[in-house]
Amino acid sequence: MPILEVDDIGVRFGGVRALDGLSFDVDKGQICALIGPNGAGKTTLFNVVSRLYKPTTGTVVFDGTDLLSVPADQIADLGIARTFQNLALVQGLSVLDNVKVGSHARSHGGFWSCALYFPQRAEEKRITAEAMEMLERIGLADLADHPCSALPFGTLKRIELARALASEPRLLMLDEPASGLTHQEVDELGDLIRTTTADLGITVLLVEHHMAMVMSLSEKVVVMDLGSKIAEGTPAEVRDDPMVISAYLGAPA
Amino acid sequence: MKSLRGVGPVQSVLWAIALVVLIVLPFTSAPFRVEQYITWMTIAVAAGGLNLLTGYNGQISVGHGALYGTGAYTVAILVTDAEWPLLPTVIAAAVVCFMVGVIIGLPALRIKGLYLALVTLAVATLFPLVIEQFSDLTGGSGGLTLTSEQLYRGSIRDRRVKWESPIDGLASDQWKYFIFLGISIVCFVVIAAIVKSRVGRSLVAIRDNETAAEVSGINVSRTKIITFGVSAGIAGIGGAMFALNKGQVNPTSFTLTLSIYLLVAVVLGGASTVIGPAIGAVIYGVFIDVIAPELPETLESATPLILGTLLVAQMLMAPSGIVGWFHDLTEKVSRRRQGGGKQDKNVDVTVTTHEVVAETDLETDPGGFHP
Amino acid sequence: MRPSRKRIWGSDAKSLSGRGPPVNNFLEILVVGIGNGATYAMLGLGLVVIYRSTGLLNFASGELAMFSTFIVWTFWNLGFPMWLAILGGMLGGFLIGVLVHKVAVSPLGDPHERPLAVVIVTIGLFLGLNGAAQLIWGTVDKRLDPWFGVSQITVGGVAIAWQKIGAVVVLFVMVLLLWALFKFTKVGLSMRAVASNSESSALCGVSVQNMLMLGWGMAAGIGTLAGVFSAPNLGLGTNLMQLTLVFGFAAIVLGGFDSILGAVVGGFVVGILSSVVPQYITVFEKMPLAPAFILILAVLLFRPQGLFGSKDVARV
Amino acid sequence: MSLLEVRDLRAGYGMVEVLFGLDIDVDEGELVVVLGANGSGKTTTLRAISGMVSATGSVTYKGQEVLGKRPDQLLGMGMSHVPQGRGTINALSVVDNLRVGGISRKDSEVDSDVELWLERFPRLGERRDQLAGSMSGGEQQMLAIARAFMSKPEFLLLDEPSLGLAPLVTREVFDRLRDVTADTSTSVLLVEQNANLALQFAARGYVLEAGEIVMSGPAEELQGDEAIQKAYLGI
Repeated sequence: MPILEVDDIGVRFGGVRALDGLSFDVDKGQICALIGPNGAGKTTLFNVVSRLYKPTTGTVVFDGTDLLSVPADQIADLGIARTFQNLALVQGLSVLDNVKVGSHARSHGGFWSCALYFPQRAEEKRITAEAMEMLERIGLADLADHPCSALPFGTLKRIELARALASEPRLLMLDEPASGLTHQEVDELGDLIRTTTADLGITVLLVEHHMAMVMSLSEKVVVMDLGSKIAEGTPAEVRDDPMVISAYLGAPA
Repeated sequence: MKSLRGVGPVQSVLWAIALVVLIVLPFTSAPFRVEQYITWMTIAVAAGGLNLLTGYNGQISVGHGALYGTGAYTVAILVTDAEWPLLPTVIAAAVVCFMVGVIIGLPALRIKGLYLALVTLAVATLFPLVIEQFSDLTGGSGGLTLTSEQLYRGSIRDRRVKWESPIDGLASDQWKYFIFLGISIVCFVVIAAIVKSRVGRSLVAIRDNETAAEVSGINVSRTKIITFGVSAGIAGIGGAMFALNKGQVNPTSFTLTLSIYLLVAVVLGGASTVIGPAIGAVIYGVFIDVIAPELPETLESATPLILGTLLVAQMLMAPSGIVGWFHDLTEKVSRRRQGGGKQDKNVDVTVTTHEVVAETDLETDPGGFHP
Repeated sequence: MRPSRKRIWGSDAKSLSGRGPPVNNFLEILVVGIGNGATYAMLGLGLVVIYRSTGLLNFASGELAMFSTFIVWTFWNLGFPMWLAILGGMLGGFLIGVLVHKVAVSPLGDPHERPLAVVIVTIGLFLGLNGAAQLIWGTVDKRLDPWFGVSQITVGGVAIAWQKIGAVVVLFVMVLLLWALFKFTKVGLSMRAVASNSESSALCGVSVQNMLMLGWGMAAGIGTLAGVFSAPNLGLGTNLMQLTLVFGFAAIVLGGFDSILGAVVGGFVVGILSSVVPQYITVFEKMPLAPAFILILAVLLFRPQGLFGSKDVARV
Repeated sequence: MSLLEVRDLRAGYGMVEVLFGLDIDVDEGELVVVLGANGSGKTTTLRAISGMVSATGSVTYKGQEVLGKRPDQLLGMGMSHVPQGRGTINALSVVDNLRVGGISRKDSEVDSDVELWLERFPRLGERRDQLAGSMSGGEQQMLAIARAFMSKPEFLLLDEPSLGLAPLVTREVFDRLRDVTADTSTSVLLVEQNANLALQFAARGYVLEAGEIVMSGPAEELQGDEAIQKAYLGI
């Protein structure tokens, strides 16, 4: 049963068509990869689903809810979390606090109750414990109080993943999680994504150039070029698709 | 990264000393000094409120002097015209300023950074003019004296408000000092509670990375507006304390200079640290009220020059303010003490291979901030 | 920084007596507004030049103008002819602007990353220049004669001071020079390139730091003229430009931070509004800035980049 | 001796190291490509060579040590850098962009050279007075390349020209690039993510992974290498 249904999405920037009638479904619990050349519109689609961009046409339905009618800040409440290609971490907060920002959508308390401090204490304790647990899961517990600036790129990528997971999402969108990592780190990250999301029953939408990771991780692959879908199927099907080879993978030399 | 959890031994000692000084101070100073201390407190509170907005949330306001002034006039009018008892007017000032702050903050949804600074600058410039314009209510350029009906020589008359000490041996200025110290501490405890809560995290998230905030489910617009309001409300409490301390208000007290003063206190002490603005306010106060009058006459008019030079120098050399500088220092010291040679080794390996760096980074204890 | 309200808030529009003035009075108030507007536009131009070359708003630009106007006064007081004194003041202002950029602004790094630091440093400069002027020239106001004399001509029953006409003419000459500089010269091209993309400009061999320094110097030089036209009315004191600066800011917010045309139009609109409206609407009597400010808020809400500003400039 | 010799180049931002000792050579007239994924340090490599980030090690150009020199000094020695994301000066017209490209030249032929490059890139010629910011990605990339040539470089550093471009447009950009570098006998150090395409144009290549060179050799050899195919060509 599909949990995310993308239907006929079109996005224009000035005269440029970034997305042009894109449609696909993702089933519940599935890991689905979006691949395609630079500029194919993969990140644009992410930005549509997380309501940072407004599409000119089409609909996005998540678990029965029309996402385009939901304000951007309530996307997280629905259980959608994402990471960014170039990271979106809060430099001025510690590693632990960054992860706790991720749990914003499922915690409570506005200015008034926070100002009085005590009503929030129990919840704050719970969130801290959960965030620490998440950091332990990804092996960064030692860095909890370290400032987020001045950490290696690969570490920051993992912190961002932890931030996204801290919101206990039902749909996790990962934008190039493997970029800038070594081969070994990529393998570790792949295992981490697979086990974590399987444990928690999370659906994953993945944009990635690292083909080895895409092929080993995903159950379904959607190939995009110039803002539209040119193929979809299992990794094996897509790999042998002549159209995919000519547009993206390239003919063997 | 100012630690919110756990206080190191150095910090505990400093807190204890500060507490003792705060208690002893009114007993060892002349009454006019005590009055100056209270003025510093009012500035500290208002700067603390401004810090919430400018330091933590990244919205620059050059107009908080106007909000401080609004708080002061609210108190003056309520006490003099509406005959309110003194302390409830402080709460009223906070509420009024909250609302005014929300209105001033509305443009902040469309504009940010330097643009917002400009709009708030205009607010600061307009404030004394608005006061003079509506002189029926505000007393115009003559100002207002806070009066209440008091028993005087056997009859009830309108007289300037006074702080009668209920405790024997505590002079009225000392009594006033402790009441305002109490209010100030409450304000800073509230600020600290906000800052270390989920709201505090959202403020910083909005400041540093609006996108990250948005996808984490933070309502950016609403948070910005309410922050403006809360910040204004706290600044209003500062202004209310000012009016109650001086017993009179006058438009010349709330010019652009005051707004600048508040901003300087925040930056000097350390923006986005809880206690920084208070330290900044005190240092500025000491400079203006204690040191500057002692300068030889030729140097007296050099005060703004010295201040300006110090400000530029501080921004270039220690942009995170006194508290930030102190944190860096204690961190360095505790690292050296704990790590010994390890720290130096880390610096060396940084340039050899990245795998080692990644590992040592993970092992490195960043200092005394662990729970 | 001891504001004397008389001097700061007084505008010469107020010397005209009576409320609900007759038509001729209206025209005279309008002329006063246009004259003031030209001054605001001049300071606004300085701000635009800095914004266009560095992307910064300079809170100290009023004090820079005040300082260099004192230099003009010093030369004039020594017996130099006014035009030479003004040239000397502009040169002095230019050098101070260059120095300010080199010592205080450029070490800050990318201003867009640290807007608070920019505000604080320019406020520090504001205080510092003010204090320096007090130290050098004292706290008693100096008298600077109007550049174009005190005489006036009467056109259709409306008296117009030559000084006002001079202000408008000088403004237009300046606009023309700036336009030609940005349009036709290699330096102007470099400055525009640096403002749009300093990294690429550096890669093309443009000396970015020199262009930024030039921008600060030019802005300070232009500001001198605003000071020279303000001083005869307001009295040359250390808070000469504090209110003019707010009007100048209002002008460029209205016109758009990056637009020369915007600074001029904005300057005139602000000047006219703040002279005319308080004469008819009593509530604004003591705060001539308010009508302009209300207009600006309205403009910002619907067109955050200002009337003539380009869109990507307003980082909304 | 090579035109450009990079030895043990190390660089980083703040506390984070990005490059860990690179060795790269470019011979005269050669087009050399550095391949690598996002974040592997490609851009930093170019920025370190052209003096935009501080680095240690050694970079000799025409036998002279140039590490620590500013971009404008390098331009004077004939080295020009086309930055990532095209780096057009968006508020200026096409013609003005080209004029800025020639701003360091002292000769009087700048204006006629502008016309020459507008002819060589006809798509730019059609848009001579349009603002650079309003053009399409491919046009901006060509403008950036043409602008770099305005300084009459002998050596070009080119940062990921395919970024954000459709494959067909990328091919057009590369074709143009090959033509003009051949015409002007300019050497090129190219950084690319699109390995498949870049290796068709380059003579030699290096593979950068997390700040280290893990492989290098002639383009055909790299194209045939199994590990490269697996990681970068997806075969």
